[in-house]
Amino acid sequence: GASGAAHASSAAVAAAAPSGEITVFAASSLTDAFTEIGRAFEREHPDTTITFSFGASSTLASQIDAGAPADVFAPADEADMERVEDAQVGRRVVFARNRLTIVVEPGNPYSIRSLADTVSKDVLLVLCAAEVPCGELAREAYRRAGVPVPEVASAENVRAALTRVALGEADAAVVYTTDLRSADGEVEGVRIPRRDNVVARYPIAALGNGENSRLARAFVAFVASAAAQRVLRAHGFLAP
Amino acid sequence: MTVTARIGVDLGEFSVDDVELWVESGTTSAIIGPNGAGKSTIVHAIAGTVPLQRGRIVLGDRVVDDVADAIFVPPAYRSVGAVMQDPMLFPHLSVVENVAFGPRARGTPRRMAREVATEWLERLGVAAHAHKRPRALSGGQAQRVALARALATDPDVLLLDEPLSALDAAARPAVRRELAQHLREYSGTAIVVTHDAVEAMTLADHLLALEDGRITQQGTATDLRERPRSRYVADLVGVNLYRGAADRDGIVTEVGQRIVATGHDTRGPALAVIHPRAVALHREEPHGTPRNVWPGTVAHLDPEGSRARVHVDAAVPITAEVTTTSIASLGVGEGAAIWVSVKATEVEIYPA
Amino acid sequence: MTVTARIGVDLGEFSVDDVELWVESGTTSAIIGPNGAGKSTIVHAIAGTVPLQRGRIVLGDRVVDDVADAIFVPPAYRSVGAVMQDPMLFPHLSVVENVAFGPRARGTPRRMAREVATEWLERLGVAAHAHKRPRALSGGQAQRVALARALATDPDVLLLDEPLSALDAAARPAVRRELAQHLREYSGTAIVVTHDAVEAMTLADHLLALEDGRITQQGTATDLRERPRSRYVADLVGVNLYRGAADRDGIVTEVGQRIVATGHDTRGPALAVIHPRAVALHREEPHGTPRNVWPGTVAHLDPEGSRARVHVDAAVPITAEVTTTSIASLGVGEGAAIWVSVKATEVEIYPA
Amino acid sequence: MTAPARTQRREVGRGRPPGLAIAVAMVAVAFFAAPLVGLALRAPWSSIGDELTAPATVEALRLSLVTSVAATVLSVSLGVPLAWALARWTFPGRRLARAVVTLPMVLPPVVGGVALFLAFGRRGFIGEPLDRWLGVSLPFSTAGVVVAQTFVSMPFFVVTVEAALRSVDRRYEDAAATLGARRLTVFRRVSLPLVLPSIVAGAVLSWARALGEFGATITFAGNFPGRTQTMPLAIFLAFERDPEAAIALSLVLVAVSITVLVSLRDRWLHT
Amino acid sequence: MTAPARTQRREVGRGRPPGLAIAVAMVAVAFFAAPLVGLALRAPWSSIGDELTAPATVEALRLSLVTSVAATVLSVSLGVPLAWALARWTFPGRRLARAVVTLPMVLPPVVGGVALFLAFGRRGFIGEPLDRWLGVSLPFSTAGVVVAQTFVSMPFFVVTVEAALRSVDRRYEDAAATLGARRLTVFRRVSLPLVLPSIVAGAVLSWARALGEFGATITFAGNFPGRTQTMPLAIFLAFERDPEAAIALSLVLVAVSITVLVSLRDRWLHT
Ligand SMILES: Nc1ncnc2c1ncn2[C@@H]1O[C@H](COP(=O)(O)OP(=O)(O)OP(=O)(O)O)[C@@H](O)[C@H]1O
Ligand SMILES: Nc1ncnc2c1ncn2[C@@H]1O[C@H](COP(=O)(O)OP(=O)(O)OP(=O)(O)O)[C@@H](O)[C@H]1O
Ligand SMILES: [Mg+2]
Ligand SMILES: [Mg+2]
Repeated sequence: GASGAAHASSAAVAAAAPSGEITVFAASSLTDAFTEIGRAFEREHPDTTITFSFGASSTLASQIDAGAPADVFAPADEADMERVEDAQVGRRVVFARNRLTIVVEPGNPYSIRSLADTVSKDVLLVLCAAEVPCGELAREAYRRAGVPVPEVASAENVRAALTRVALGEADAAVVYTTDLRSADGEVEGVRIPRRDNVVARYPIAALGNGENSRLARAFVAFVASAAAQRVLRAHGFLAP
Repeated sequence: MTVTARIGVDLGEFSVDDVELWVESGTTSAIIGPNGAGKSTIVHAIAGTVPLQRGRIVLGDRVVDDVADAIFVPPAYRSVGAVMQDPMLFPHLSVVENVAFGPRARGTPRRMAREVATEWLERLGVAAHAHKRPRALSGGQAQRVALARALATDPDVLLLDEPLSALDAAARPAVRRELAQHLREYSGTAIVVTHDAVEAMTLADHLLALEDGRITQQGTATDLRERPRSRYVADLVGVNLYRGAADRDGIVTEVGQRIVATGHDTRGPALAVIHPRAVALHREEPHGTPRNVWPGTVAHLDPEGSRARVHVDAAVPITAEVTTTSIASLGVGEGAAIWVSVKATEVEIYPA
Repeated sequence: MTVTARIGVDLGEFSVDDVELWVESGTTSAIIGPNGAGKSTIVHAIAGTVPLQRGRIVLGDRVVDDVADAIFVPPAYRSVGAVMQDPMLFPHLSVVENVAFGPRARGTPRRMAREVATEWLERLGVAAHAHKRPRALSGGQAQRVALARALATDPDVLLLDEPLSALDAAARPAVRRELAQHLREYSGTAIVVTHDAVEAMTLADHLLALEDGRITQQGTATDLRERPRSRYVADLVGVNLYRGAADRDGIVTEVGQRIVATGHDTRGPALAVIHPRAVALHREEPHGTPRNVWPGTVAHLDPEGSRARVHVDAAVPITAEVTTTSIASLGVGEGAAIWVSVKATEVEIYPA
Repeated sequence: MTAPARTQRREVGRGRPPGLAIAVAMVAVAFFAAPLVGLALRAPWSSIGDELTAPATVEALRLSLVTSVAATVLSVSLGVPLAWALARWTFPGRRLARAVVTLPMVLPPVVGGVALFLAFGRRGFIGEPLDRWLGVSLPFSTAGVVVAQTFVSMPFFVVTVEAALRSVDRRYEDAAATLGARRLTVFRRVSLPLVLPSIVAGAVLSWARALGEFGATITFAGNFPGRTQTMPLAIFLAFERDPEAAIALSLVLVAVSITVLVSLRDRWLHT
Repeated sequence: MTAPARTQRREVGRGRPPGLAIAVAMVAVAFFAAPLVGLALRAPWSSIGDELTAPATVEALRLSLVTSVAATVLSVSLGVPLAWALARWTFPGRRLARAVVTLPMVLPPVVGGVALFLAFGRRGFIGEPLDRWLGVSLPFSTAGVVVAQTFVSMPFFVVTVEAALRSVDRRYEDAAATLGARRLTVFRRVSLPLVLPSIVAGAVLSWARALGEFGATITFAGNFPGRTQTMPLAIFLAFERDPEAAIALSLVLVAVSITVLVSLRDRWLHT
C-alpha cells in the first residue's frame, strides 16, 4: 500500500527529514512521470521543493558539464550519464526500463507484423538518428532480428519519429512503448518479439554540483521507491 | 501636338483652380509667376506625376487625364519630356547613361541611345563630364545634363521647369539660343516655366502669368510689356502700374491720387502704366511742361550696371530709371527728399 | 571675422589651384564664374565639408584647415553658416524646425530657437509655410527656407551659394535688399556665389572672378565693369573685350585686326573694351567721323525688353545694343549683311 | 515617338507593381500562408481556450514577451552604435568585426548555447570572474534568456540598420554640421530619423527572432517554468506529450505576434 | 556665437562616430566575439583537420552551401516582387499579408517543420495533389531542405528590402516614368539599384539564416546523409555523441561563412 511505500522511502532516508530545494535535470521523455513523482515527494516531505528542467539528455549533460546547478540527473540513457561521471556523488541507480515497439498508421495499411516488414521498398520507415539512444537501440534490434539496418530518414528524437507516423508522413517508425501509449489513437503499435527487443535503461544519480546533496540523495531513493515506481508503471515504463 | 487642359489640383491649403491651358502644336508657351503660384504643379499635372483632382488634360487627340471619365494615362505613356525644377539625375548611373535612359526606355538600341546622348551632351557643353556620376557634377552642369536627358527622348510635349536657373551668365544666352533654335525647328509643343523675363520672351510665343493658382494675364511678350494687368507682371517687365478709374484728363488711383494723361479714350475702371525711363527726378520742385509732379523721398536704389532704378515714396509710389552719373549729380541717397515728374503723354492708360 | 585662405582641392581631373582668398571682417565678397569653375568647391572648403588637399584656411585668428600642420576643424566648430547650392532641407522636420535646427544645435532653448526661426521665415516671406514639410514647398520657397536656416544661426562667416537663383523676378530685388541690409548691419563676413551681375554688385564690396579653378580677376564692381580682364567677365557685364598689342593709334587684336582708339597711353600687351551702346549699325557703308568701320553679318539677336543685343560677325566679332525700333527700321534679321561703326573715342584701352 | 496608348482606371493607385510582380508576390504570400493554414486546420480549437488560459501558458507567454522585448531593447541600444561605427568609421579589422557580428546567424542554436556557456557560463572565461567578483551568474536565469536571445537576434538588427545608414545622403549630415551640430546631434537628429523605417524593420526582425528563439535559450538558460521557460520551450515540451497541444500553443504565439506586428506597423510604417 | 575651438588631427576621418558610440560598439563586438573565442579555446584543434576532411563533413558542408544558396536565390526572386508589392501597392489585407510573411520568424523551428508537413507533406492539402498529379514529393528530399530553409529565411529578406523601398525618393521613379520607362523598367533600372545595399544586406541575412537552419529542416526533410543532412544537422547529432566534435564542426561552418561574408562584403558593400 501507499503507506508501505512511504515507510520504505522514509526508512531509506536517515533520521532527520530532508528539507530545502533541489533542481532535477531529466530527459524530456520523463516529463509527465517525474512531474507527478516530484509532487508526491513534496507531499511526503512538506518543506522541500523540487524544480525540474526537462530537455534532451545530451543538452542536459553538457549543461552539467558546464557547471549547471543540478542536484539530480536523470537522462534517457547511460551514455549521457557517463559524460557527467566526475560530477556524480553516491551510486547510480537504474530506476526504469523501456522497450521498443513498431508504430504504424491506424489500421496498419501495410499490414506490418515484424521489423522485417518495415524495410520493404514501399514502406516509408523512420528511425531515430543513430546518434541518439532510441536510434542506437532500434538499429541493435534490427541486427538481432537479422534484418539489414535500413538507410532511412532519421529523426532527432523519438517524438519526432512518432509525430511523422501520426501525421501520416511516414508509414512506420520504431519508438519506445511509453511513447506509443502517450500517442494512443493516432498510431497503432506492433509488438517486437522479446528475443529481438532491446531494453533501454534509465539511470538516475545525485550530483555534487548542487548545494543540497542530502535532499538529492533522498529524491534519488524516492524514485526507486514503490510509490514512484507505480507512477512510472502508470506511464508505461518497465520495472528496473 | 496641341495641349489642351483644364487643371484643378489641391495641395493642402493651396490649390490650382481650374487653370485653362491651350498651347497650339509646334508653339511654345511660357508660364511665369511668383514663387508658390502653382507653376511646377501644372507641369507635374501635365507630365502625369501629379494626378488631377478636377478637370482634364488632352495631348493632341488623346485624353490623358480626366476626372469625370476616370481616365488616367501614366507618365510613361504620354510621350512627355520634362526637366523638373530639381534635376533628379539618377545617382547610380553615369551622366551619359542618365541621358541615354530615355531613349533606352523607349526601345532605342543601346549604342544608338548612347550616340544620341553624347550628341545632346555636346550641344549643351557637358560632354566632358559624360562618364562622371551626377554627384560629381556642379549645379550648372547637373542642370544641363537634366536638360539633355529630357531633350534626348525627343518628346511630343516638352516641359521645362526653370531649365536655365543654374547656368552662368555667359552660358545662359548661348544655351537659351540653342534651346530656342531647337524649339523653333521642332514639331513638338513646349511649356517653359521661368522667372526670367528675357528668357520667357525669347523662348515663348505666348506668355501665361500665374498667380496663386489662377491665371492673371496671358498674351504675347508685347501685350505683357505694354499692358501688364498685375503688379507681378509689371514688376517682371519693370514698369510702374496703377489701378484706378479713368476719365477725360487721366486716371484717379485707388488711393485717390490723380495721374494726368492725354490721348486715351478709356473711361471707368482702368490701368495706367508709366515706364521708369519716363520718370524724371529733380532736387527742387520743377516748373515746366510735365503735368504730373509729386514730392517724395527715396525709398531705395537698385543699381543695375551703368543705370539704377530709384524707388520713390510719393503720393503715387513710383520707380524711376536714371543713369548712375545723374544719380551722383542729384546726390540722391536712400531717404533723400526729391521731386518726381512725368509727362502726361508718357502715361499709358487702358481698360482694366 | 576676417577670412584668409589659400585653397587647393583636387576633384577627379578638376582641381582648384591654390586660390588665394582674403575677405576682411564685416565685408562681403562675391565669387562669380562659369559653371564648373570651382565656386561651390571653395565654399565647401571654407565650410569644412570638403577638406583641403593643399593650403590653409584661417577664420579670424583661428586656423581651421591646414594641410601642412595637419589641422582640421570640423564644420560644427567653425561657426560658419552656409546656404549650399542644393537647399538640403531636412525632410523629416517641418520648415520651422529646419530653421530652428541651427540655434537648437548651438544650445538655444527650444522656444527661443522657434522664435528666431519664425522671425527669419517672416523676413523672407515664407512664414505661411512654417508647418509644412520641405517636400511640400515650391522651389523658391525651399530656397528661402534654406536661406533663413543659414541666417538663423547668426554665424561669423556666412556662405551663400547662389542663394536667390530660384526666387521669382518680383521677389528677388526685395529679398536681395533684405539680404544686403542684413549684411550691412551685420558684423560677420560673407561670401556670396552668384551668376547674376546685379546681385554680385549690389551685395558685395569686392568681386572675385573664378575660372577653371583659378582667379582671373578681382576688384570692385566698377573695376570689373570698366576694365574686365577675361571674356567671362566681359560677357557678365555685357561689353566687348579684345586682347592685343597697343600702339599710338590703337590696338592690334590677336587676329591682326586694328581697332583705332585715341587718348590712351598704354603700349604693348593691352585690352580694349567697347560698350555695345557705343556700337552703331548701318545698312550701307557709313561715311562719317567714326574711325572704326567694318562690314559684317548678323549672327543673332537677343531682344531684352525695349532694347536688343545684336551679335555681329565682323573682322572683329562685336555686339551692339540698339533699340528694338531701330532694329525694325534697319530690318536686321539673323544672317543679314550689315555695317558696324565705332568712334575711336569710345574705345577704352588699358594694360593687359 | 508616341508611346502606345495605355489608359488605366483612376482607382488603380500610381506606382502599383505590374501584374507579373503581383502574381509572384501572391505566390510568395501563399507559400507562407499555407503552412499556417495547415496548422490552423489541425489545431484543436476546442481545447485551445484551455491552453491559452492554462497558468503555465500564461507564464511562458509573459516570460517570452518580457525577454524578447528586453532583448530587442538591448539589440537596439547596442546595435545602433555598432551599425553606426560599421557604416561610417573605417578602421582596421572592420571587415572582421562585421563578419563576427553576422556569425550568430549561422551558428546552430545548440552550439550557440554552448558557446555562450564557454564565455558567460559559471566556468566561462568571462562568466567566472563575473560570478566571483560581482556575484552575477547568467546561465539558468531570466537574464540568461535575454542574453541568449540578444546573441541570436541582434545581428539581424545591425545588418539592416548598417545597410540603411550607408545609403543616407551624406549631404544632409554635412548641412547639419555646418549648422553647428556635433556628430552626436547630427546622428540623433538627422541620420537616425532618415533611416527610421529600417530601424523599425530591424527591430521587428530581431524581436521576432528573439521571440522564436529556442536552441540557444534551452541550452544556456535551461527550462525552468516561470524563470527561463519561454513559449518555444513550452511548445517543445508540450510536443513531447501531445503535438496537438503544441500546435495550439504555437498558434497562440503566432496570434500574439500578429497582433503586435500589425499594430506596430500601423504605428510606424504607414506609407 | 563662436563654437568652442576644437581641432582634430587630419588622419581622423570625417564623420567618425564620437568616442562614446565607438565604446558601445566595441562592447557589442566583444559580446559577439566572446562566445566564438570560447568555442575556439574549447575546440579540439588536433582533430579538427580530420573532422574537416571526413567525407561526411564534406558532404554536409557541400549540401549546406548548395541548399542555402538555392534558398537565398528563391528568397530573392520571390522576395523582391513581394517586397515591392508590400511597399508600393495599397490593397485590402496588406497588413495581414505583411504579418503572415513575418510569422515564420516567430514559429518555433519544430512547429515550423510540422506546419510544412501539414501543407506540403504527403498528406498536406497542397502536398497531396502535388504528389498525386505531378508525382512531386518534397518531404525527406533535398528540395524539401530548400523549402524549409526558404520558409524560415525569406522573411528576413522581405522585411529588409520593403523597408528600404519605402525610403526611396519617389521623385526618381517619377523622373524615370516621364522619360518613358514602364513600371517594370522603372523598378529594374531605378528603384532596385537605389536600394542595392539593402538587397545585399537582406540576402546576407536570409542566406545566413538558411545556412544555420536546423529545426524545420530535420523535421520536414529528415536526416539522410548526402541528401538532407546539412551542417547544422550533422553538428546537432555529433553533439549527441561527442560535443568536442560538434564544436569542431561548428567552427568549420563558421569559418566557411566568414570567408563567404567577408568576400561578399568586399565585392558589394565597400563604401
Ligand atoms: N505636397 C504638397 N502639399 C502641400 N502643399 C504643397 C505641396 N506641393 C506644393 N505645395 C504648395 O503648392 C504651392 C505651389 O507649388 P509649386 O511648386 O507649384 O509652386 P511654383 O509656382 O513652382 O513656385 P516656384 O516658382 O517657387 O517653383 C506652393 O505654395 C507649395 O507650398
Ligand atoms: N566629387 C567630385 N568628383 C569629381 N569632380 C567633381 C566632384 N565635385 C565637383 N567636381 C567637378 O569640379 C568642378 C567644380 O565644381 P563646382 O561645383 O565647384 O563648380 P561651380 O563653380 O559651383 O559650378 P556651378 O556654377 O555650376 O555651381 C566641376 O567641373 C565638377 O564637375
Ligand atoms: Mg516650381
Ligand atoms: Mg556651384
